[in-house]
Amino acid sequence: MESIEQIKLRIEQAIPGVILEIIANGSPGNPASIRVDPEHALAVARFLKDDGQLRLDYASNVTGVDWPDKVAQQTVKVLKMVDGVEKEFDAKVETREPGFLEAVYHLYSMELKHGPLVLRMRTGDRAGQTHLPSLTPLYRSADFQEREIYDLYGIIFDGHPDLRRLLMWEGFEDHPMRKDYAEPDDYEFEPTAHNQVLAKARRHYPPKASNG
Amino acid sequence: MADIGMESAVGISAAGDGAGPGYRLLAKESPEEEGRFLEISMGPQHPSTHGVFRMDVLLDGETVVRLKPVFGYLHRNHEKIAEGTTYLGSMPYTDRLDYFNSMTNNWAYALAVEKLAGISVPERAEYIRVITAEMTRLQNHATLMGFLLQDLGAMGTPLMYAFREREKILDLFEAVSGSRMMCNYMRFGGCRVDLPSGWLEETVRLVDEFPGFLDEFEALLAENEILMARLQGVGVLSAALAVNAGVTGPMLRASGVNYDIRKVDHYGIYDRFKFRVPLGAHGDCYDRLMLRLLEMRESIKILKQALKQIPSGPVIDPKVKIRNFKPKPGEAYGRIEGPKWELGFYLMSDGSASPYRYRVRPPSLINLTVLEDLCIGQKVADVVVILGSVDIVLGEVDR
Amino acid sequence: MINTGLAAIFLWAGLEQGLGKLLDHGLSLLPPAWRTWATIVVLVGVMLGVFASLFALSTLLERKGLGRMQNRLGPNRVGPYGLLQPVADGIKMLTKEDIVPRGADGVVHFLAPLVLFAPLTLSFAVLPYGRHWVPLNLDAGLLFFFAAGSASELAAFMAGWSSRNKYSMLGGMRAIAQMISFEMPLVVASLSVVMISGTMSLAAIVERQEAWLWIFPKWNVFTPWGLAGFGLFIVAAMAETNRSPFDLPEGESEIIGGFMTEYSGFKYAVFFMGEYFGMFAVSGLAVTLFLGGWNAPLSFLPASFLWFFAKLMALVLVFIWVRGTLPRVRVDQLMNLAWKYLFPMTLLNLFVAALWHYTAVWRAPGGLALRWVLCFAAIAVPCAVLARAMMRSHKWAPRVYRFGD
Amino acid sequence: MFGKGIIKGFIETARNFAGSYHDPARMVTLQYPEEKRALPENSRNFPFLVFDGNDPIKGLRCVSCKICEKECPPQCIYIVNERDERGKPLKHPKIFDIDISVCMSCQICVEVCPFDSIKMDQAYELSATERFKKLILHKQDLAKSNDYYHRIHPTEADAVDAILEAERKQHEAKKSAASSETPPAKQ
Repeated sequence: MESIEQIKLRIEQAIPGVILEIIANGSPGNPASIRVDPEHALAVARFLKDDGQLRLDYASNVTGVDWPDKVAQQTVKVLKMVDGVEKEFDAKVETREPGFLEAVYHLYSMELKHGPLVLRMRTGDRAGQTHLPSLTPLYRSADFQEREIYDLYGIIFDGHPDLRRLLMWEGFEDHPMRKDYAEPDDYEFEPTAHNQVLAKARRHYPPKASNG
Repeated sequence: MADIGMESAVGISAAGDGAGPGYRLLAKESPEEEGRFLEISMGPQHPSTHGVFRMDVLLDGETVVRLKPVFGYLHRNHEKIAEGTTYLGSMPYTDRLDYFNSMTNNWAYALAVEKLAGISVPERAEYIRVITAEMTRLQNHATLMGFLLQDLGAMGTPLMYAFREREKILDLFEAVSGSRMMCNYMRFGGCRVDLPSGWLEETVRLVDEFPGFLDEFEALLAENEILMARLQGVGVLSAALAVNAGVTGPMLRASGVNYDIRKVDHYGIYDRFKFRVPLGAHGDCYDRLMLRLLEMRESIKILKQALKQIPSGPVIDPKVKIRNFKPKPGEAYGRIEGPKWELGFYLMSDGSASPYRYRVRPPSLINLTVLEDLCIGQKVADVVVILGSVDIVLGEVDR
Repeated sequence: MINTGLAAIFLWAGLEQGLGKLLDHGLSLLPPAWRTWATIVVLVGVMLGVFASLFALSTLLERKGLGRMQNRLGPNRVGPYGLLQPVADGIKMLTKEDIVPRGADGVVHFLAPLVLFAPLTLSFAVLPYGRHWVPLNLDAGLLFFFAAGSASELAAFMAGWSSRNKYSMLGGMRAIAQMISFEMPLVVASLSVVMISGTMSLAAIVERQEAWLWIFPKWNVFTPWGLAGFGLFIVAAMAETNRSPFDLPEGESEIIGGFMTEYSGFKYAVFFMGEYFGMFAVSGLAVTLFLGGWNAPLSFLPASFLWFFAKLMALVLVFIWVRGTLPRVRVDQLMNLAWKYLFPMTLLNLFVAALWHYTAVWRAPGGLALRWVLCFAAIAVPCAVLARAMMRSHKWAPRVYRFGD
Repeated sequence: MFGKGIIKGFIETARNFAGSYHDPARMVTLQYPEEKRALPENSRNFPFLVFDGNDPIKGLRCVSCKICEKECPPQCIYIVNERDERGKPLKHPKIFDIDISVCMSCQICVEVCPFDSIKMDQAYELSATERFKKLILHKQDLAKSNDYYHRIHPTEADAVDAILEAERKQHEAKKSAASSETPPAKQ
């Protein structure tokens, strides 16, 4: 397979207006990935699938990743006018990097037996703008996996033919694989010897009032 | 390759739905056809759904008009558990994914972690991995054939023969790993313990005797007219749809696509062995069944070579830490050709002791994508056969 | 060893005749008004007892035999060698809770096992068990047998419909389609015997087979039409009694329990027993029509009803063997088998029987061999051709696989 | 020929029927509980604690470092340190519980234990009617002697003993070296 930079160049030539970014992989020997903007994702995937040299006809693994909001505290020098004189002050600034949800596609070629090319898409944020285009019209194998991402992460795939929850039941509200998911306290505990579970059980079954 | 996939996914509309994709019942929507269809819920308690799996089947007489698989009865969020525990701590959980093939599950996970952290595996450990993986393939395929015949109504005879042979393999697994099914044997950078003394000789004997069992199975089944009538032409999966739907393993090769990860990725030391990949031409249930029989014969070839070549030496890289194992930030995707199909692990490290993202590519689930396409137009008796030939394990489907 | 065996057989034959005489004598002592009723009570009691114990024996044999075929031990915990297993099963069945689904039609649900069971026991009445041992020697015994036996279709449908369960419904529908379809080849296959024997009385049919070729018997099965008829009859009988590989109405891997899904406890036991009784009944008929009934397999041995039961049990063992080996056929294939294969073949068999009958005048040396070849070819060749055509049309064939590297 | 496959099948089942009477390789069934299989040496079920000497509680090798508690994937181990009068933790467990209805026999506690004090048992007839009283094993239920360990895992136990012996010798050598070195330093 060509190098990822070459692929990126060729995609950019083929699809005008596409925004691509190569995301490096810290782990040695493992491939870097290409980030695609959601508007052009379907076109990019179609290109990768139909291109004679790539023929990435097989979407092996489709998964989501949750990146919560990053809160970083930085100390910045701030100039302030104090008594008419400009002075430098240290000030703590909280920068809040908004989180996002990511969908990762591992594309292989069964015809030419190469791969993987890792394709990523990111949502705007984790609450309101969680729409991404579905690649199911191109890759049938993404069908259940996108449903699973919708179920567990809450990414809404536009263009998916049958976007329902896959593993959790209909009517379940949260998305369990998100990093900030809190387990609901709604099931029966079997208190075991372990202190964590015992503490949980104590929370769940509060000690009865003495008058009861 | 055309996008056949989608057309058949919404192909329900051809059966008179008209509402396009969705999850509504035709019978209730069109009053003039009310009562024409019978909706039955196969599972979660059904003798042939191989676990707590449910299919919402709409029948016209005995012919399947629509089939929607329903998952999640065994969902335990394995991925979430793994993201909260150490890298090593997930290893015993991988046993419980596809509990027939814990050895290969272990290997796939170990392979992904080794890729992520750049660990090399000693020679002897690689051979042990190949031997155990191929033995896993033998017992998995044997039991699959037994279960499929059980679904066909063969009253357990082939199943019992398969179990008889599986028993011998599981005894060997217990001797090496301590447990028959939940082996938890592979470690990052090798295997947990060395083979006990005498184990290789036992294995050689088993491998020598195994073809006898295959002959017996073949005599019992391969030319049986009822079997051919029940399986040939049932659940035909075209090569184009199989590739598009990400179907892998023997099911893909039954459709005639030559794609075996042992040959494509050469993971482990598979490039040292001579073996062939059997390919089907029709993509029906019979091909899927017979391909497994042929794959077992190829596995025996691999086993014979591996048992002859296995060197002595250490079985684990001693530099790999058991505790406080913290790979550098990065991500890796490791996959192997499991007995059932491509099992992949996608790992993302943020430098801490537990993975930031731990994802199992659940091949059982993905191969079920085409279940509806295979079943529409077939009889209700074929549904269980097709499901049996897909060969799922619910521990992996629902994770 | 052989001598003692022979002696035992002769002794038994003598006893059997004596027993019959004794019974006759005992009955004749009663006042004439009571005689009929006493006969009925004795006969019904004896037959129910005999067939119930045969049922117990064959469930045990089935479980043991299947176990051995599957390299298991089979039941071996209750009593010596597990011999008391049927008793334990019976106690378990009787003490289980009887569950009736809330939406079920109570009356029909209750009646279905009875409707299955009663006609089947009726059909036992016309079977000739031994010489003069025919409980109800009707002139049209065969007709009566089929008339009584076909009531079980109604029972299966009653059970399937009244349970108000979709699986039961499917099972009931399958049962009624299957039983009606296979009734045809079953009847036509027995017609050939009626044609040759010229009687519909089952006892008379057995007596017609009491001829010997040197020491070997001349049963119907030892003629080309009889052999073919017997094979077709057994296949149809398997389907008629819902035995594997035609156990679609209760095909438990597909539709759970079929029409028996919603039955439990004693009602289920009655269904179960009815299935075995059906098997005994058709096997008994097969023995009567083709295997010479009570006649001994060698000319110097005495006739006895033991031969009848021995042949019956041998057929039951064949049923068990089939069950341990073959997978189930599909519902459309089953219908194809009945209407496109068995039915035309049984019709053809009638002609073959006629051919056999009219060539009996060929007395020339080698005539018998020629008749055999001719008649056998007349039935076997169309059978093979039709089978091959069926396989061809569906493209069913063993396959050769290619390999990739 | 039509029917050939079916007939082959019949022959096969008949062969197995006959074979089940004379071929022991075909009959793998064991008549449990009358017959029991000899477990292979590596066989594992639930963990136990090894003690040296005669006193099951005092001789425990466990120093209550809680590594196993932390590493246990299903979190079935519960350890509380013994403390002296002043509340200083001692190197001895006061409570050591394993909930075997939660334990999944993965052997990770054994692998992470630096003191070779927790090992895998082979006992498997553990069914009980009491979930909390019988299936939570306490220190005294878990403690089993080194001899027992040698009985069930002879090879492994020998290796462990050799390692412990080497460590002890090293430790003693260091101690004696230290004691032989200290006097001159005092002078």
